[in-house]
Order: sequence, then C-alpha cells, then structure tokens
Amino acid sequence: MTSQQVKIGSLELKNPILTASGCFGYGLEFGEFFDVAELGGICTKGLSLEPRVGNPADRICETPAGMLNAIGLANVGVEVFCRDKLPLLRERGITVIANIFATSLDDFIALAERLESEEGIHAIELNVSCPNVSHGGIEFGRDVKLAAQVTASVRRVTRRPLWVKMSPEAGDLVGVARACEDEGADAITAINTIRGMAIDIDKMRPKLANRTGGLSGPAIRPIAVRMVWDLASALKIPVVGIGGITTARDAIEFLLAGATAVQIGTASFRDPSAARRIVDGVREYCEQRSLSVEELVGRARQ
Amino acid sequence: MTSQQVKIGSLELKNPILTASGCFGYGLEFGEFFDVAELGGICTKGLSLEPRVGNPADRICETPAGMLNAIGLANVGVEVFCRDKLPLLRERGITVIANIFATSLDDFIALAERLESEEGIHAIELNVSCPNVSHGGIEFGRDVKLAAQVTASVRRVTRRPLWVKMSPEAGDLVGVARACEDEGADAITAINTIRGMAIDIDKMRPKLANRTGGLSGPAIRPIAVRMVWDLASALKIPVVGIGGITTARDAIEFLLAGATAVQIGTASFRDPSAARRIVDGVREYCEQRSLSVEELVGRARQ
Amino acid sequence: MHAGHQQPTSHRHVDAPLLRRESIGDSYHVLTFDLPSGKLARPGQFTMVRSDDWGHAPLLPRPMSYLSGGTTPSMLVKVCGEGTLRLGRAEPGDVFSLVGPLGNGWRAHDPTKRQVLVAGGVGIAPLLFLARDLITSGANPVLIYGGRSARDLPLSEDVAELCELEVTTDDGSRGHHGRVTELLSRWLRPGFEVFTCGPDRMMAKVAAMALAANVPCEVSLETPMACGFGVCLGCAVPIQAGGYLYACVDGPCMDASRIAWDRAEPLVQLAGKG
Amino acid sequence: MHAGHQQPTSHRHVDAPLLRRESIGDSYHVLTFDLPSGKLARPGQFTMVRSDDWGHAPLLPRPMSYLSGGTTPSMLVKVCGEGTLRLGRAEPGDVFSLVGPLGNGWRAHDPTKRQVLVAGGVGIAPLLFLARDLITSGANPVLIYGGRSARDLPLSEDVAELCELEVTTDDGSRGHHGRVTELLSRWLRPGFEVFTCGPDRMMAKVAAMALAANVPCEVSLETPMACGFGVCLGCAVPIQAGGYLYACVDGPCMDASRIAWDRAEPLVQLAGKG
Ligand SMILES: Cc1cc2nc3c(=O)[nH]c(=O)nc-3n(C[C@H](O)[C@H](O)[C@H](O)COP(=O)(O)OP(=O)(O)OC[C@H]3O[C@@H](n4cnc5c(N)ncnc54)[C@H](O)[C@@H]3O)c2cc1C
Ligand SMILES: Cc1cc2nc3c(=O)[nH]c(=O)nc-3n(C[C@H](O)[C@H](O)[C@H](O)COP(=O)(O)OP(=O)(O)OC[C@H]3O[C@@H](n4cnc5c(N)ncnc54)[C@H](O)[C@@H]3O)c2cc1C
Ligand SMILES: Cc1cc2nc3c(=O)[nH]c(=O)nc-3n(C[C@H](O)[C@H](O)[C@H](O)COP(=O)(O)O)c2cc1C
Ligand SMILES: Cc1cc2nc3c(=O)[nH]c(=O)nc-3n(C[C@H](O)[C@H](O)[C@H](O)COP(=O)(O)O)c2cc1C
Ligand code: FES
Ligand code: FES
Repeated sequence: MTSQQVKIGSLELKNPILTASGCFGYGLEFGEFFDVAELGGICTKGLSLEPRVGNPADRICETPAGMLNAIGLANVGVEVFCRDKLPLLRERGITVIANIFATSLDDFIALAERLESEEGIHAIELNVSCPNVSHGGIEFGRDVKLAAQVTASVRRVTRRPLWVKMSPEAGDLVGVARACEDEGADAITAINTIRGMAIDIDKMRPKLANRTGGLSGPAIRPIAVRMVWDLASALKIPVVGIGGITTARDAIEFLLAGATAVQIGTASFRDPSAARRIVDGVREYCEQRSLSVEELVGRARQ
Repeated sequence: MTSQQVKIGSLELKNPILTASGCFGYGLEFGEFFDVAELGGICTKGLSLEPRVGNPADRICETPAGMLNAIGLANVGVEVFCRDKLPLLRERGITVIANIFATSLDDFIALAERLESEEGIHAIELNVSCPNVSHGGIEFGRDVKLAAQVTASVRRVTRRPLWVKMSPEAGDLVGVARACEDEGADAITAINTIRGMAIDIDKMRPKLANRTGGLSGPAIRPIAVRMVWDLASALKIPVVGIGGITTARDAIEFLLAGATAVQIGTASFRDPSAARRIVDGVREYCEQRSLSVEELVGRARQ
Repeated sequence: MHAGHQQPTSHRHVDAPLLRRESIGDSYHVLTFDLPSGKLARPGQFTMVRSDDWGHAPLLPRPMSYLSGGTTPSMLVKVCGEGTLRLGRAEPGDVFSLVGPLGNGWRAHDPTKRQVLVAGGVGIAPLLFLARDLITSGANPVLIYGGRSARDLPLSEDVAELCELEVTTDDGSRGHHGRVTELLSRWLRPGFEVFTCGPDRMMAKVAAMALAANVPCEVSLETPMACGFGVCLGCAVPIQAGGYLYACVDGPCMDASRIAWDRAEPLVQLAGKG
Repeated sequence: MHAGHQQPTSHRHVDAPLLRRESIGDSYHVLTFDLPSGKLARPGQFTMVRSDDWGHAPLLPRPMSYLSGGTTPSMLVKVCGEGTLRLGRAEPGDVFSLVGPLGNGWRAHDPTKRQVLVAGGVGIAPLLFLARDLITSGANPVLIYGGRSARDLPLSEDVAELCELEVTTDDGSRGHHGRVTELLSRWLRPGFEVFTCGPDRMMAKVAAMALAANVPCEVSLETPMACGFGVCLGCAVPIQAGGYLYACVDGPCMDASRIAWDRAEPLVQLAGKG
C-alpha cells in the first residue's frame, strides 16, 4: 500500500483529490453518488457575505472539449452556509475548503472573520480570480500589489491554512503568486477559468446573457499544466493544480508537473463520480510503480 | 450574389478567408488540394533573416480538441523564400501576407526592408508573439512599449499594409494593440497560440522536447473570439480573427464578433481543403440571409 | 436552496445498455434502455445521458425527458446537434451513462378537473408519459399536439389510441392549419388545468393564455444544463418573486405563474432549438 | 525544402468508404477501403486517416502505412489510443477521409543483392507490401519478424506463404526466444541489404548493426505528425548533416545512415507506442 497522503502546509489530506469550487455545490449534493468523505476534500461554491442570485440566463454553453459559464457567483451567502450546510459536512467527516469571494478588501476580511469562529473548515481559498462579475474580484488576482494586499489582510484575521486561487489572466502570474506567498499564503491554487465567448450565429449574438464566460474543461488542461509547472518552479509553498482534469491520468499529469494536490471541476458534471474514480485511478498508478503520491509530485521536473 | 469582399486598410481581399502562418507552409504545398488563389490570401510560415532549423523533436502533440506545437520557427529564411517560393506564388495569383519574425528590432527592420523590394507581397504580418523561441519575439508582444517600438520601426521602412499579430498572453492585450494602432499598424491579428504543456505520465516527462508549446485548435476558440470582441471594441483599425476556426460556422462567429477577416490554422492539418470549404460555407450563409460579408462584421455587437 | 436533493439516495447513476432504437423519420428516435437496478422515473422527470465513446466532445451529458418509466425506460430524441446526432446513431448493446431520474415531475393532477395537455414537437415525451399515468388513475385528458409539419408529430398515433387528440401543423400538412394556441382557447374554462411542454415561445404563450383565463398551468422547462442535479447553477429560471429557480432541481415542471417570462427572454430565444 | 511536393497533383485527398474490417485478436485490424479514384500507393508510403464522426477529438488525422495498394488499399491498425480505437471499431460503409499516398516509399531494391526485411509488430505492414512487390519483380526476400508474444505477430501466416520467414518473440511463445537483432547478425554480409520498420528502439539497433557491417539499411520512421505533407514541420528527424529532415516528405523511408540517432532520443522514446 503506497501512501496517498499529502500535506499542504499544516493541512493533511488523505489523498490529493479535491473537488473544485462551483463544481461540487456545497459538498452535500453528491452524497447520493458516493461517500464524499473518501476524497481529499472539497472546495465550497464561492461564498460571499450576502446571498447572491447570480447572472441572468443563459449562464452556460458548451464549447469544443470545454464549457463557458457566467454563473455570477450565485450562492446562499456565508450565514446560510454556516447554518444549513456546514453542520452536515462536519457530520459526514468531509474536509472542507471554504472558497470565499468579495469585491472589497473589507468584505474579504469580514468573510474570513465570520468563518474563523466556525468548526469544520479546514482551509480558506481566496477567489481573487472570478471572471464573471463586474467590479469582480478578478482585479485583485491580476495585479501584484492588490493580490498581496488582500492576502495580507486575510492572513491577519485567520489562523487557518490560506490558499489563494490564481487568475490565468494575470499578466505576471508568477509575480502575483510570489507576492501572495510573501504575504503568508499557505498554497496557491491554479487555475481559475479563462475568459471566453461563444456567439450563436443564427441569433447573431453572444450565447451567454453575460456575453463572456469562464472557459473550463479538458480544453484548458495544457494551459493549466504549464502554469502549474511555472508556479511550482518559482514557489516554496505547495501548488494545488486544477484545469480540465477528467481522468486519473490527467490528475497524475498535474502531480508530475509539481502540484501537491488537484481539484476536479467540470468533470463532475460529466460524471458525478469522477472525483471518486480519480482517487482510485491515482492509487492504482502509484501501486503499479510502488511510488507514494508525494514521490510523484514534481517528478517530471527531474 | 452577396459581396464577399473585405478591405483591410488599403488591401482588398476577394473574401475574408486567409490561412494562418505556420499552418499553410509557403502556400505552395496545397496546390494539389485546391486552387489557393480562391482564398482571400495566405500568411507565409514565419520568415526570419537567416534560415532556422527549429527545435528538437518531439515538436508536436495532441490535446483535447487542440494541439501543442514547439516548431521553433523553422523556416527557409527570407532569401530562399524570395528566390524559390515567391515567384511561384505570384504566378498562381495568390495574395500573400508575409509573416516575419525576429528577436531584435534591427532584424525586424532588415526583414521589412528586404521584402520591400519584392513584388507580390500584399502585406506584412509582424509575429511579435511566438511562444516557442527563447529570447523570442514574444517579449515584444507582451509589452506595450516594445510593441509600439517594433511597429513604429517597421512602419518607417515599409509602405505595405502592416499587420501586428497579438500574443494572447499580453497582460494588457488592448493596450498593446492600441499602441500598435497609434504607431501606424493597419490591422491587428489575434490570436497566436497560448503556451501550454502536456506530460507523458508513462515516461514521466513533458511530451515536447521544448517542454512547453503553443496551444491551437478548437479548444482555444472561445478565448480567441472573446479577445477579437475586446479588440474590435477598442480599435479603429480592422481585426483579423484567428483561433480554432474549423468550419464556416466558426469563421462566421469571428466575423460577427468584429473580425474583418479570419485565418485558418490547425484546421488545415485535419482537412487540407478546410479553408476552401469555409469560403463556400461563408458565402452560403450570406446568400441565405442576403447579407454581404461586410454587413456581418461586428453584427453580434449591435 | 434545493433541500429535496440533500438526502443521499442511491441508484441515481447507472451505466445502462440500449435495448432498442426505433427511428421515426430521420430526426426522431425512441431509445429504450435496460436498467433493472435504477430508480423509477415519474412523468416530467428527466435524465442526463452520455456515452464514454463521446470522448472529450460533446463534453456534457444531454438532458432527456422520460417518455416512459419502469425498468426499461425510454426517451424520445430529436436530432438537432452533435450530442443528439450520436444518440440517434446508438445501436442496441451500446452502454450509456444515465444520471437520473432527476428533477420534479408534473405536479399531481386535480381529480376534480379535466387535464389539457399541450405539446409542441418533441415536447410530447413527458406529456405522453403523463397521459398514460392520468388514464391509469381514471382521468380523461385531452392532448393538443402541434408541430411544424406532419413529420414533426412523432408518436401521435400512440396518443390517438390513448386519449382525445387534437393536431395542428404550421404548414397545414396535418390537422388544424395553425398553432396549438388557436385550439387551446376553447379549453380554457373553469374545470380544466393545463400541462404543457414544447418550444419555449409556445409555452410562454400557453402560460399567458391560461393565466389570463385563470386556469392552472404547469410547464416543463428546457434550459441549458451542465449537471442536472443542482450544483452548476447553469439552469437558472427567472421568477416573479425575484431571483432565480433552477430548472433541474426546482423543475423542470413548474407552475407557469411563478416564472418571470419577461426576464426569461434568452430562454425564450432557445425556442429555435427546443 | 521538400521540392517533391510542390507540383500540384490530384486525387491525393478522397473520402473513401470502408469495404471491410478483418480483426486479428482485439488489438489488430486490417481495414480495406474502396477508392477507385485515388492515387495508387507504393510500398512504404502512408496515408492520413480521419473520420468526421470524430468531431473535435481526436483532432488530427492518424498516419497509417499502406499494407497493400491498388484501388482497394488496406492498412493494418494496432489499437493503442483514442484514434486507433475508433479505427478498430469502424464498420463497412463508414466513410473516412484519406489524405495520401504521402511520403517517399522504400528506395528501389538492388537486384544484385538479397533483401532482408526486419519487422517489429505492426511494422510488418509496409514490409509485407514491400515483400509482395519484391517477389513480383523476381527478388527473393527473407523476413525477420519479432513481437512481444505470439499475439503480436499479425499477418505472419501471409508472410510465411510468401517468402522465407524467421520469427522471434520476447516471451518465447513462438519462434526464437529473443529479439530480431539476434537473428539478424548472420544476414549482415556483403550481398544483402536491410529494410526495417518497427519500434524505434529496434530500428535504431538494426541500423547500428547494419552500418557496422557495412550493409545498406533503409528504415521507415514513425514520428508524431499533424499534416503529413510538409507544412506543420512537426515530424522533424535529426540528421547527421545537422538540422532536420521531415519524416512525412523526406521519409518516412530513409537511409539509416542519414539519421542522427543520438539526437533522436525522444523519437526512440516513442518506441513504447510504435
Ligand atoms: C429538462 C430537459 C428535458 C429535455 N427533454 C428532451 C427530450 O425528451 N427529447 C429531446 O429531443 N430533447 C430534450 N431536451 C433538449 C435536449 O437536451 C437538447 O436538444 C440537447 O441537449 C441538444 O444537444 P445537441 O448536442 O444535439 O445540440 P447542440 O446544440 O450541439 O448542443 C450544444 C449545447 O447546448 C445544449 N442545448 C442545446 N439545445 C438545448 C435545449 N433545447 N435544451 C437544453 N439544452 C440544450 C446542449 O445540451 C449542449 O450542451 C430536454 C432538455 C431539458 C433541459
Ligand atoms: C508514417 C507512419 C506510419 C504509421 N503506420 C502505422 C501502421 O501501419 N499501423 C499502425 O497501427 N500504426 C501506424 N503508425 C502509428 C500510428 O500513427 C499511431 O499509432 C497512431 O497515430 C496512434 O493514435 P492514437 O490516437 O490511437 O494514439 P494516441 O496515443 O491517443 O495518439 C495521441 C497522438 O499521438 C500521436 N501518436 C501516438 N503514437 C504515435 C506513433 N507511434 N507514431 C506517430 N504518431 C503517434 C497520434 O497521431 C496522436 O496525434 C504510423 C505512424 C507513422 C508516422
Ligand atoms: C459552473 C462553474 C462554476 C464555478 N464557480 C466557481 C466559484 O464559485 N469559485 C471559484 O473559485 N471557481 C469557480 N469555478 C472555477 C472552477 O473552480 C475551476 O477553477 C475551473 O472550472 C477549472 O477547472 P475545470 O476545468 O476542472 O472545471 C467554477 C467553474 C464552473 C465550470
Ligand atoms: C504548427 C504551427 C506552426 C505555427 N507557426 C507560426 C508562425 O510561424 N508564425 C505565426 O505567427 N504563427 C504561427 N502559428 C500560430 C497560428 O498562425 C495561429 O495563430 C494559431 O495556431 C491559432 O490558430 P488555429 O487555432 O486556427 O491553429 C503556428 C501554429 C501551428 C499549429
Ligand atoms: S443543471 Fe446544474 S444546477 Fe441545474
Ligand atoms: S507531418 Fe506536418 S510536416 Fe511532416
């Protein structure tokens, strides 16, 4: 039995497979498909201080080997999450990474403070990179100074492991990540969706009411793997890889590139049990080579 | 009969379908598949002052709905092109856009000067955005000042229509394009490939000898359409759209987004006659709606 | 948000072999699956269908209403793009991933009323399933069925054998020459309730008429869907109360009066595709 | 760069229906196409095969050597990934896009010499085609055929009927227990010339032995290919003279002595896949 455990800062995960924010609801909706506690952990749908209804329809459309989404961070809000969802997650023994989102520094701080008092939250993931909201958090993620600032501010109010989720559109990705590392981030998550657009040529207008949406799915995997490689080369803290992972082979690609853990996003729509299958597939790959997951991390770089 | 003609600055194209640099050789290799003169035009493989042998193998690999390439701008060099290829292109009545590439300002200038004396070149396309060569042109394409500088310098030495091809990785894409417009570019081409990586999990190392390669194909289309939309909103000069176009429907998507013409890249590998078929498909679409191509341009924006 | 979905249930995701494919013309196909272990579907529910053979594209599973339930459930597929093209080519024995039954079926009918079922094209599927159910429970529904032309009225014979049927076609190639809404008016009286599924533009019109006439009206919505069980939030439906409901978990069957049809414009635009 | 490719020719891109698929075990399939109008292939040439049904993934056509030419050419496909899996499932009547014949075939044989054909696994295809040709032209080739096990020697019966055959398997399940290179040495004498196709690692070894023994050796290379006709420059082969040749237009058949095997390391790494 090879070890599947990985450590992200002080946080131990039973395996490197997490589910991605916005693609796994609040972690409860999948209970009917498999025991979610068997995953390394889950990232919640992005939480804001107040509930958000999200963008008008249409919000999604399919593209070659990918999809565009402009959900607009619809979510129940941090209060309802703590009241209705978190207790059930605790009960089920699920490792929870709370993905939080705000449009101002103060709101980011308020969110982190609000969660600090709650039990059963194992890490905070700052979404500074959502492409789908006007004056959205994405500015934070594209600018080195702003990213540093939001990381530092949240760092001050939480003792929990702090992850920062990168925007692939940051002109200076590595610079932004380094700044977050310097301000005390425990891990960098990469990548969020890439802004795209699809046009309905019969109706002669964008398919999404929001015009643009975030591109996700297998189509973006090569871009994500490259960014994870670049980040892992530049950073001391762990990188959590994400982008188009559909099979165990894909997950292993990210581990070999230098990711310490990975997140499964769009693949859960295609197959609700995708994350569960990937856990098994990665274990099998390790068994065949009698390598632990930690021995896989960054191995393609040697 | 609806008009298929478009104007890009002073250059008239019989239709909006061009072939992309590096995906159509020197325009001669396709003579066996169809009459290339029926296209709006072709962009040559990137030309440098001296011949280049290119990168070690493997240079390409397939990804979901896309491919990575790290050819390294292998090309016969501007002299051989002018001696062996250009005369044949002239003979066949093909509209030729010379895609040029250099790693220094002086070389860009020398290339443009060398081509100025040649007949049968209808425009110059500056590749300031190739991701596959170290100290490669890409720096020019990512920095507003450098992009402006190279455009201005080449502008001074050529009377030919001057196109500048954008890097999708410019943090400030619109800013870079505006700078080129201000310095006298006649059109902006978008987009070049996006840097990506694929890892062979059996060999545990990157599939490409160059490690990273440029992602092209249908996978990147939504990103390209969005960038063309953004550029068309910001610029006065025409935008030439490119990225994942495989069918006439895809080409029309770019036109509706604001592109005045489009280029066909990877699709020519999948079907050597792709560009030819797209010319027919676009005409058909126009006929059905009795709209000219120029009436399609930017129509999704109204 | 969608409490109904939070008790872990099982058998909601199965790999099922196709038992048979009956083609009706070249654009409609009835697919029947063998799924002894699956959860049983109610009329109005749907399933997310996909095959691993699709590889990376088409990427997402395709939502399909149940035409019939039980352990050999069937769907009626209209070919209109990449995914349905592949479904229309499926051969017996091919294995498909079925996530379902999903969503809320039609609301229970009111035994004191007569049910008027209004179907447009492929929208017949969930209504034929409903009609069968109603008849077993002693009701006597009438079905108004409209399509572009005679070719776009799949399964109308089955309906005719089952209950009262009124047919309309846009081109007059069969039945009344016109729209279902023209035949609907005379049924919009006290003592009736409407159930409708079809192109969104048609449903919007039917809903408006029913509401105006004070007749209860239930619609089955088609929105783009990525997951089908309430996690992607892609299937938003704007509602009168403000904000959105989610077609996959709060629907697809809903009381028409809840929907903010005015804000549902893009949804109505889907009509072409429905 | 590849002058041979610049005179416009025709019939090089046809949509051809599959005539039949003969499967050998579950991982090898002989596909025979009907292409009355196509250009005729010579041994050693290849074609780029794709089906529109593949949609966007697999994206690129797959290079396949001709197993036989004429107006009903055939290929031997080994299933090893997404594309070959689909090819292995093809049914008669399915239409494929064939771009070819492409590349240079085997160089003309030397009538004063005897030809030693060295095949590894699926590399048998272009060599069986060559053997047939040699025999029609009065030559008397010998073929050394190696595979992992007895299951990996497709078409060996056909070879046996045709000419002298020596078989080796890595696991000894058939013929000589070992590698082709062990049987090769005794043929490496004046008066012989070698033609080889198989895993790159095998070809590298065969080439090295032949060169050392001063016996002419022609190899058929497998490199990744996007276009197949000299425009993508993806199929680079490092050569002794420095720089690169392109397998699709300068090959796939080349004189082994031209290749810089030392710089071809990634190519040799492909061996696993060949
Ligand atoms: C709850 C529900 C029940 C449905 N029941 C049926 C049924 O019984 N029979 C039937 O033939 N069709 C039904 N549809 C519509 C069916 O899902 C679409 O026709 C199908 O997804 C089109 O896929 P495609 O790849 O062929 O078309 P494409 O246009 O290639 O699909 C592109 C993308 O758009 C989405 N899409 C396109 N049209 C629709 C649509 N009308 N509704 C939702 N998504 C769409 C697809 O899912 C895909 O993600 C239903 C839809 C929903 C939401
Ligand atoms: C000139 C030439 C002739 C060939 N002749 C034959 C033949 O007669 N029979 C046969 O079975 N195979 C032959 N091959 C190899 C065959 O092309 C590959 O096995 C096939 O492309 C694999 O595709 P896949 O999708 O199944 O595998 P995947 O691994 O999924 O393919 C992924 C990508 O890698 C490429 N690739 C993978 N393996 C190879 C390889 N060995 N060579 C080149 N590209 C590869 C694919 O084309 C595709 O682009 C030949 C290759 C070349 C270059
Ligand atoms: C429908 C949808 C909703 C998403 N919502 C969020 C979100 O709320 N917060 C966030 O940080 N990322 C969100 N993402 C981005 C994903 O977490 C992930 O970074 C991205 O989809 C790339 O991974 P994938 O290709 O595996 O899907 C969302 C993605 C999708 C498809
Ligand atoms: C094999 C290959 C070689 C290329 N070479 C060049 C080049 O020399 N110069 C250039 O400006 N772009 C080059 N490109 C980029 C294409 O011109 C185009 O911008 C990109 O591939 C996106 O379009 P597509 O998705 O239609 O292929 C190359 C692309 C490929 C796939
Ligand atoms: S389809 Fe995903 S939430 Fe409704
Ligand atoms: S395969 Fe494209 S140049 Fe050889």
